[in-house]
Amino acid sequence: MPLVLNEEQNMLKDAAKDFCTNNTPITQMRKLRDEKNENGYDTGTWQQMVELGWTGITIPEDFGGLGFGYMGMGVVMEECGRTLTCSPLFATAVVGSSAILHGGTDEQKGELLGQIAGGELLMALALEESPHHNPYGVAATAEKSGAGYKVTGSKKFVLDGHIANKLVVVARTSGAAGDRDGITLVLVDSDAAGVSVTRTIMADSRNAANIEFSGAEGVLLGEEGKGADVLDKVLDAARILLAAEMLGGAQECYERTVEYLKTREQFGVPIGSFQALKHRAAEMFCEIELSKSVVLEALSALDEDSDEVPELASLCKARLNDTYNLVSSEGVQMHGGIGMTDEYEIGFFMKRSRVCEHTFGNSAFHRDRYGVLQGY
Amino acid sequence: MPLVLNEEQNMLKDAAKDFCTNNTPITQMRKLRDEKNENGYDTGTWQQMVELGWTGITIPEDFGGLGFGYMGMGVVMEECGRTLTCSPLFATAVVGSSAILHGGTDEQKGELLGQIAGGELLMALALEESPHHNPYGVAATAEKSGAGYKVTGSKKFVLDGHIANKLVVVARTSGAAGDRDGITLVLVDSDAAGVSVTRTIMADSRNAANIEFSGAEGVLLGEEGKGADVLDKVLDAARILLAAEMLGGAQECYERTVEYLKTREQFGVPIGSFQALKHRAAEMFCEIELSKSVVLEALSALDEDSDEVPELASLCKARLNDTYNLVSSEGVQMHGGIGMTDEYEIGFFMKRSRVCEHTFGNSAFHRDRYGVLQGY
Amino acid sequence: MSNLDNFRQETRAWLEENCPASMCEPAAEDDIVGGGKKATYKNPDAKLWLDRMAAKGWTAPTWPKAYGGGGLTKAENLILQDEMFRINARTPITGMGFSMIGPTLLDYGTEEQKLEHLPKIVSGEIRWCQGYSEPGAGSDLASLQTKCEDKGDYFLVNGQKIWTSGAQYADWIFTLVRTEPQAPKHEGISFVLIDMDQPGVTVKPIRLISGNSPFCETFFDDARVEKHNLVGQLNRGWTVGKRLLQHERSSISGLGSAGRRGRYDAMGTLPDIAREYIGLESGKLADLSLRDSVTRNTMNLRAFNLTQRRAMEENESGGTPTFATSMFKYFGSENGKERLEIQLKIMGTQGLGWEGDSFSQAEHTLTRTWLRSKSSSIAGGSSEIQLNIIAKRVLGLPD
Amino acid sequence: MSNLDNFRQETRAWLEENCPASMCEPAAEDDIVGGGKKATYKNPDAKLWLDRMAAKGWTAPTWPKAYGGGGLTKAENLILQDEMFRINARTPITGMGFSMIGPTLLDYGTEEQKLEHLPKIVSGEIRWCQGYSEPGAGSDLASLQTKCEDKGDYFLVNGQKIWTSGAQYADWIFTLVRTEPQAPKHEGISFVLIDMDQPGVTVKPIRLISGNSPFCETFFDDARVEKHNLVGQLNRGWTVGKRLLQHERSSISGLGSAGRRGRYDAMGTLPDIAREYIGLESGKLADLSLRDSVTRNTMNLRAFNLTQRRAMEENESGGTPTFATSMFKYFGSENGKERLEIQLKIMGTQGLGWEGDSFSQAEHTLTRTWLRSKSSSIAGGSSEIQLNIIAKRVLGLPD
Repeated sequence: MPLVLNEEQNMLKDAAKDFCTNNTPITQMRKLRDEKNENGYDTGTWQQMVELGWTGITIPEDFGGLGFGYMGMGVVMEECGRTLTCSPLFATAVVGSSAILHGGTDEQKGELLGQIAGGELLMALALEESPHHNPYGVAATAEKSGAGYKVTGSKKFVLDGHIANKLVVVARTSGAAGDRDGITLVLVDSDAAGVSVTRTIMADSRNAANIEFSGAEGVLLGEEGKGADVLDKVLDAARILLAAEMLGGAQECYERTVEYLKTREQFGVPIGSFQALKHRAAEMFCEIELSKSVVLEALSALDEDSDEVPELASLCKARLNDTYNLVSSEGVQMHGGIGMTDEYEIGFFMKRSRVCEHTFGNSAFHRDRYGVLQGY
Repeated sequence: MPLVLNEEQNMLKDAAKDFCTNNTPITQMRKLRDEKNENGYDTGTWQQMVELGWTGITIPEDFGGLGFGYMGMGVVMEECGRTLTCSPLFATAVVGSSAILHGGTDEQKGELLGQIAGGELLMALALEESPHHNPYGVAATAEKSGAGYKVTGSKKFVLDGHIANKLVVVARTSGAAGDRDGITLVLVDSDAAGVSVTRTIMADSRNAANIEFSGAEGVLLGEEGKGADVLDKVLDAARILLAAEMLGGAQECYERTVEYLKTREQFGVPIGSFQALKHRAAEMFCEIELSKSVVLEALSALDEDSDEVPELASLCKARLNDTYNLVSSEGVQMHGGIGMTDEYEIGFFMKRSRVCEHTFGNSAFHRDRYGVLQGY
Repeated sequence: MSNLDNFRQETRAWLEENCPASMCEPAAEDDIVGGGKKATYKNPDAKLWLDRMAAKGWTAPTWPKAYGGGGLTKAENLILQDEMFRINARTPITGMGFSMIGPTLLDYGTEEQKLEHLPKIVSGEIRWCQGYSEPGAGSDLASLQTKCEDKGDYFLVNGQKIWTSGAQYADWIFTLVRTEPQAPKHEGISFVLIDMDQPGVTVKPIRLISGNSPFCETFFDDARVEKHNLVGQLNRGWTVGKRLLQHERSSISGLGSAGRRGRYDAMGTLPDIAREYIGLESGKLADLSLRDSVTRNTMNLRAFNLTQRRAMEENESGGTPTFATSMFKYFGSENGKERLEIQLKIMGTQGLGWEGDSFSQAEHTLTRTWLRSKSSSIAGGSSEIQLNIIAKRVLGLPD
Repeated sequence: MSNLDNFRQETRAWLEENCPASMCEPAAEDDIVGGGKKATYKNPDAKLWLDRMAAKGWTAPTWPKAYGGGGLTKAENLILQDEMFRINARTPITGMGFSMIGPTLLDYGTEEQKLEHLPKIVSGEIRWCQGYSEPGAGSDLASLQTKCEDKGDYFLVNGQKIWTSGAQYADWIFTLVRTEPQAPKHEGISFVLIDMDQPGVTVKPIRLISGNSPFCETFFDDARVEKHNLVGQLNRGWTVGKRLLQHERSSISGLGSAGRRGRYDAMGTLPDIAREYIGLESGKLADLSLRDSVTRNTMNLRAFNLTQRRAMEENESGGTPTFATSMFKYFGSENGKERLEIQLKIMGTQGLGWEGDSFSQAEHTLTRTWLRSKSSSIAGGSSEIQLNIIAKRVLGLPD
């Protein structure tokens, strides 16, 4: 699997960098936060992203997308990570579209993927029921009802749950919480009866929702009882693409910190001349370089639909969790007092890093999973 | 519990320091190693230790000891740790005597403790059966036979096993490996029939033995099936006193390293002027200071026979494992090439630290135990 | 019965009679009393409790009675703290008056200064804040530029301080200022006390990443300082300032009486929180990787607390403490930061809430406490500065 | 069929015909061939294999044929390595001739020097060692003092080198020496090649903590050097020497072909060893704390290997590699040291044996490998030096 970008991917990356730098600098996120924007993202910016084709990057051309693959989406996510861009891109055009792609019937694909690519449909994955990622731990139930299913249960931390038009609900048609078998994915309109959404704002100023389902009706996505097969693929794609965003954030945070070390003077010299800080900066450099490699490898694997996707997703997410955590904590510490102020942007990376860390598996979850996948 | 030494203990410490510096410097250990000394210790030195009363420090005056308590023994062990002194003191006068004290009948105490204090009896604890400390994991069996017990099984890593006159064998009269109940301590003469001892030299040039028992006869120490009650007490004393030795080793290794940082010049300045090394040295200083406190607290608790002994033993051993490991690894690294040579003594601390680490519980064992004792 | 036993009985009786019941309940963040002219008391018992304790001098138990203090010996004070702890009595008032400027004036103040300032600290009448750091003088504090000119009868101060903790609530500020611009940087600094109730002093709160504003920028624009408010000698303020920093570090690292209770224990200890959010399986925390982090941090904290006790005992037994305040500042803040990070991992997404009803009050507090904890290794001399100090002063490593 | 496919077929056929079966078995430590005049071969197949490979120039596959090398392209060499790996063929010979002085002569040597020295490296006739460090010049290599005087026709060398790896087996030594004592320290150094087979050169092995003696002290007492054995310009040897250090670091960090197999895998991978000594419970290593260490280290190693591959791909695709050899040296040796420490924890007391029958041969090897691994972050530029280089050269942080 190639570990370097091709020309097309490099062009996409440059375009994404331009767009994010000019259209979604961190000041946009601050503005959305301070204005308590009801969507949590800027609809104008989102429209521009749709026009750039970002919503269709991973969607095959047959279904109205660009068929650019996950590597293409990865470079866009990375640039969005650098500017902490708030948009429905991840929840809709990575998580949502991959759920339809892997679980949908031809008819569902034909109908929904085009809507996603066209920016008309926003989606969200309603999975978690506890504060910790636990894909097979769902207790929410789905009961057959006519042509569809009725869903009942409480979901937490549904990213973009308050703006999504359609929800992919992970529910259970048989078995008990913890079983891989018996999980069923149900597609529920968010305005259906029996759906109650409470918006929640996280420390990174992004959105998540708590959603109560009480007999809400929806349609099957994939096979009854075999939802985990689809779910695992969706989650691995989500983990890898989120890691790509985190890589962008970690790099930006790190570069800002190194720059600060060169310019901030104390004791008559730039603080970057102090060896203890130099060594810590150099160690972070190594972590980031290793992180770049695992993200590239995992994106390649996704595009090749390789058997190694699950282990690479865990390798990737665990590493980016730890690297982003380290780099953003050191970023604040090395900036000193100014790093503690809300006025300065460096602290935003720390907040974002921790929310990312707890999205779709923290490092302990992924190290455990990696070990299991490797047979130990 | 007091965290400072009283005058008597301070005097003992000064005397021990003098003795070890003059009589058992590290060159003695090297000599014993290079000459492949058959005992693994110097019998003349041992006789002097006996004359100084060290063998009787923890033995009550009624039984021919000094009744100086564990705090007293701790300061001696600490000084022995500084010079990596090889002697039967730990296996005999800490582990062995505490087994007799906690498990022995009045008759056994009367007979054996005096012999230990007088330096006539060398002892060893035959416990482990695997490469990892596992006190309740014994599978060796003890069967009642006349007035005594016949012991069968394989023991590993018996400290001083090849020189001991009497062995405290941890065996099982009922239950299965892993059960706390059913463990029985049997006192077996090392020259009894059915005892086969193979000396083993460890990386730190100290002794351990593999011992095969095939129906070897011995007498009961403590109650049948309740040996774990005595064993736990013996092990906690052993852990804490070994930690005292480790504290001495860690301090000596650390002080030599700091001294080297002050004198070794590179790039025209002492290497101790490089901030990265300074910070690492300062971090080690903190670890050592914390280590001093836990060792003192644990020794006090032993002397007071406090309920907190088990948790303090684990606190103590886990911390000293980690601190000695850190300080000795950094010691070698900071000494650079010369630290890698056998001619230089700094590497001996690294070897000793790892053997100590695996004696009576590594850090994972003790952190787990601490958590269990605290109810989580 | 010994005098101390007597003292314990009397103290116990007095506390039982005088400590209002509501003052024995756990204090929320906004229950902490800092005093001063701008103080408000949401619970009137808090004011009552303060006044009663202040009347006995027990807000500053070991300060001499001559300056309003309790005049207690160390041993008596330990008993008082014990007895307060026994009934969970709140500390009636805290702040930099008690932990920093008070002890510094006791060391370096003139009799006149002690008589003027200490009793008002004891009574809670005046609240103090600290004017040390400047935008260009953080870790390198001695490069401070706030100008203090001798105008004959008085001084005139111009410049800017930053990280003036609680300046928006304070009445007076103790500051380091430059009185001799030409001198080497450590030798032209003086330590002066400034009344903030004058037009030349402006305070602007700084919003932190935690959303709180515990710190301010404080601007001096021709602020006037009477000459008797110079502490120590002119141009020799660095000595006074450094001593005060030691008091500050003791306080941050929990070496003072605050150390008796954890600083971040709003939700209980780490094992408590883990039991609640992770649960037990066969008597062990169900997530064994997190359990390992919890035991490590908790065991380090215990070793740290034992070391604080050892430091106190070594002091009392007359031996020289062989280790410095810097160690407590360094290890205490790093251990505390680690504790909050582990807490986040334990609580998962529930520990990362910002707004909304999906989080309990305690959970909201945790998110912000976690963010605030990051300042503990920056403020009061960063961890890097503490390690420098240990390397130089304790280990004697060369510059 | 492409030329490369052709090459693969031919290579596979040749290897199958020419590689002795015993050369496809795992090599013990003393099976590794270093060549030179003093070489002995406990297995005659090893000599046969060396001679056959050398005859094709495949002991140095990418060196030009003119100097005895294989003249292969990078792509062809990858195929050769692949095919050797496929049948587990041993590398026929390794050493500093191949990894260090050879590449350096290719960069900086005169045509005459290349023709004289390279073919003898390829054939295994001459074994080389490195004379860089001195007792007073470790990390600060440029402070070296070994004196090299111009005697008209020749140079005379006096001084002492340390950490001359394998000097007891070597025939020639490449050294950095001081030719101009008055010049600034980097500007008076020259790079010379010294024939060790002369009375003026004495070698004394150094015993290490591992009990092995892979390194020596090498003393020069009026050692004679012909002038044509100066590499590069007089007093400009630092440039040559630094380039060679890069080759050394690549080699230590496993960036070269050695990276294809782990360096410490005598007993298998970490998970393999853990399965053996700890065992599985419900499919997971039974000690969950150790399991966590194993997954961390193993995952880091995988990320590291991917990064090595990325570096190669970036090189091949013409992009500038944005990260330095120093990173590989640093991370590779730290990860390797950590791996050995975890291995010790896994094996418990069984991993700490020194003498006696209670330990298997593999266990004895582990103890010593663990100790030897400590030199990986010291030799060839310590980890500290690598971090300095990254900070300066890659990050551009100021001195």
